[in-house]
Amino acid sequence: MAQKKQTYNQAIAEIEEILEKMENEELDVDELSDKVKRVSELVRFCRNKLKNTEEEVEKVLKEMEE
Amino acid sequence: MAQKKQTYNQAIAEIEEILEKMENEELDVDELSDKVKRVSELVRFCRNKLKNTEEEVEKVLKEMEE
Amino acid sequence: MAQKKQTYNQAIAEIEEILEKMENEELDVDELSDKVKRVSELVRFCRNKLKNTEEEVEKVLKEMEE
Amino acid sequence: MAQKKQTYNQAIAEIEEILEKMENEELDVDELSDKVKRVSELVRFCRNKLKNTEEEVEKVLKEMEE
Amino acid sequence: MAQKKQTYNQAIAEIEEILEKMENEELDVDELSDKVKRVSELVRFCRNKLKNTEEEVEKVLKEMEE
Amino acid sequence: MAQKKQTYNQAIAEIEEILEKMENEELDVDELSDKVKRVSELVRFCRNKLKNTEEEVEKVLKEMEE
Amino acid sequence: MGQEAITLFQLNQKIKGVLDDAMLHSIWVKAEIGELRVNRTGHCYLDLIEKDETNDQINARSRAMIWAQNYRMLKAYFESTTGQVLGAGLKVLVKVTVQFQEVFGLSLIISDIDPSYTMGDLARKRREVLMRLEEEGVLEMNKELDLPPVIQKIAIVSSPTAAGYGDFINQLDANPYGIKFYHHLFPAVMQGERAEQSIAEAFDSVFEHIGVFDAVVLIRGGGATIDLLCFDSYWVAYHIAQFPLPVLTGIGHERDESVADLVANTSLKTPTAVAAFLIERAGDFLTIIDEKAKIIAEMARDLIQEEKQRTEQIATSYVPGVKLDLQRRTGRLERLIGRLPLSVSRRMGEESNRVMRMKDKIFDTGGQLVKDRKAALLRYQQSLLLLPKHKLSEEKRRIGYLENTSRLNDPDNLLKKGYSLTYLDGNLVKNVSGVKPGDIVNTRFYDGELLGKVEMVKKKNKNQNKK
Repeated sequence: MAQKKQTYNQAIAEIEEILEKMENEELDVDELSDKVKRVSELVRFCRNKLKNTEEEVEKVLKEMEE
Repeated sequence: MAQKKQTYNQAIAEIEEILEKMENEELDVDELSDKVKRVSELVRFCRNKLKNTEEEVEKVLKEMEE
Repeated sequence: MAQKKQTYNQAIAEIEEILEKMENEELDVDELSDKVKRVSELVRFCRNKLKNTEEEVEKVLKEMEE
Repeated sequence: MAQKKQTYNQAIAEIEEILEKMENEELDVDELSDKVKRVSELVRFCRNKLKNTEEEVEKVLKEMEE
Repeated sequence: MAQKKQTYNQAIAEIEEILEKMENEELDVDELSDKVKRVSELVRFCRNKLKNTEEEVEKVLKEMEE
Repeated sequence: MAQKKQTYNQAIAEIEEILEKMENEELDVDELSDKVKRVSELVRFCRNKLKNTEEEVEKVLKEMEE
Repeated sequence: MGQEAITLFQLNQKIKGVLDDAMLHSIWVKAEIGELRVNRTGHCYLDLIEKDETNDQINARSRAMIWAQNYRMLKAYFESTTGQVLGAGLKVLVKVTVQFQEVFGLSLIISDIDPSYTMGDLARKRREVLMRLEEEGVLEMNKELDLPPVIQKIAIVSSPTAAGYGDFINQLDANPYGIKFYHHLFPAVMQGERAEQSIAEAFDSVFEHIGVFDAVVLIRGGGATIDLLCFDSYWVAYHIAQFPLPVLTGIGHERDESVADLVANTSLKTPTAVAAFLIERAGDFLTIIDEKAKIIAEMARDLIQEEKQRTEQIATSYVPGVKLDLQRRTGRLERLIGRLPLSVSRRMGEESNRVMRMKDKIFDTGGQLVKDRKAALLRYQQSLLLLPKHKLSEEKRRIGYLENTSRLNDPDNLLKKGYSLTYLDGNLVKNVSGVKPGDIVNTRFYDGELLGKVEMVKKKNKNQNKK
């Protein structure tokens, strides 16, 4: 699962790294499914983060209002 | 049978090595049937590996693509 | 009969050596029939070896194709 | 008659020795007929040897072709 | 008559010795007829010897040809 | 008459001795005439000897030729 | 007391009379607008001031007004030319007529305004601000900050009452991608004299919560009003430039970019544009991620397919390979075997010929040997035929010679030739010295003898006797 601190930048960097490896044919069949899983996680992480409300952030913002 | 730790790449490399030896006639007849067995095992191992990898990857991708 | 440890390649090498000696007239009449017998044994050994190998290989290949 | 242990090569060598002596006129008339007899024996021995060898070889070759 | 042990070569040597003496006129009239007889005997001995040898050789060769 | 044991050579030697004496005029007329008679006898002896020898030789040679 | 006094009205009449006499009509005056307000009827009342360049102290001040009808015209002209709201803080070049009214006192009636003066002044001020920021090395600072791919947590510096703000919020919240934006308003006065200070304070407040936000959005809420002076101010620009988060501006200017726009990380024309930018950027990110994931998915599938093909190719290709190998080997073996009978029979044939040659040679040599011996023997035989005959004939000749020699010495032969022998007393007379006359001598001839007496003896010379 996505780490606490993972940012969009890190996620896309990781995805791009995997993509680059694939394009350079540096990716083994052995690694393939792990890497694909990883990409899937990263995509899901980004989507969640983008579309779903993070309660922590909401809370911080609310505290600020007071 | 394939060892626990064997990777797909190692298997392919081993197959190619054996095939090259075969083509260069570096292989004694005495070794031939063992080597054929070996290649056969390796091919089976590779097929399984690919099949498993494909299933895993497809599962992940389907989840991702939804 | 062929020795336990004799390899196909050794047998072929021995046949070639005897043939070459014969063709270069390095072989005595006294040795000739023994050498021809030897070649005959070696040929039988090689043929068996090839036949067995072929059978083994066929078997392996059939297994693989299933 | 040929001795048990006589080889074809020894026989040929003896014939050649006698021939050489004859050609160099080192051979007495008294010895001549004995020597000629000897050569005759040797030649017969050689021919037999050749014939036997040929038969053996033929046999071996026939076996080999089967 | 020729002695038992006389060889062809000895006979020839004796003939030559006598003839040489004759040529060098070292031979008395008194000895002459004895010596002529002697040579005659020797020649006959040699002829026989040659004839026998020839026959023997011929015989051997004929046997050999068969 | 010629003595039994007299040889041709002795006869010739005697003739020559007499002739030498004659030439050296060591003989007077009386001896001379005796000596001449002696020579005559000796000559006859020699001739006979020669004749006999010749006949013997002829005989031997004829035998030899046969 | 007791002094003659005039009424205020009289005094003001006098002042009015002096001023009228001074003919202070249509004079172009440079001044700064200190304050400006418009009353219900549309007349505009201003405070014109002049400050000391060095200490900002007010050197001069005068009230001024523009009649409502004139004001509407001038304002539109000025604002459309300069892009600035005619208001406090601006330096203006105005055409005035000095008017003194007894009730209101001194007032400057503005009849015209030259916008180009104001524009020059503003431009100069802006240049000064930019130069200062550059000298301080902060001009590009905010621009150098990386703009995150997704700006999701937004600090908004704006006026809460402004319509622009509300639109901005609505636009963000209703984005078509369903992206959740977090935003918090840091209220600030966006126009007027207090604006500069208020904006700077708002940025300070954002700074206190800097960890929460991805970026600061500075948007101006004012609809038609275009009071942008504060955005050219040094302090606002200074705050923006040095701010550790990227600042996006949507101030809504028509003409030149404000200094705030120049130093901001990203400047857009309007709050709407900023909202659209943020939405598109996040949306793009989503799209990029999806696309890359899709490419990876395709590549993964391709890789698997390729490897499958490769494996299957190996699986199918090495079978013929092995068979070919075995065939090759079989062929090689059979070729070797094929060489055997030929080389054996060649070898055997050679040996057989060799033995045959030897046999023939023995025959020839043996025959020759016997022949040579026979010939030698024949030669001896021939010698034997010749040599004794030769010897015998020689001996014969020799005997003949000896006989002849002997015969020559036979005295009988001498007698026959006429020689004779004389004997005395039986002895041969060889000389006359032993003979004396009277001796009886016997003389022999070849055919007989004579007896006689010696009558006389005659002796010859010795010389003659030698024969």
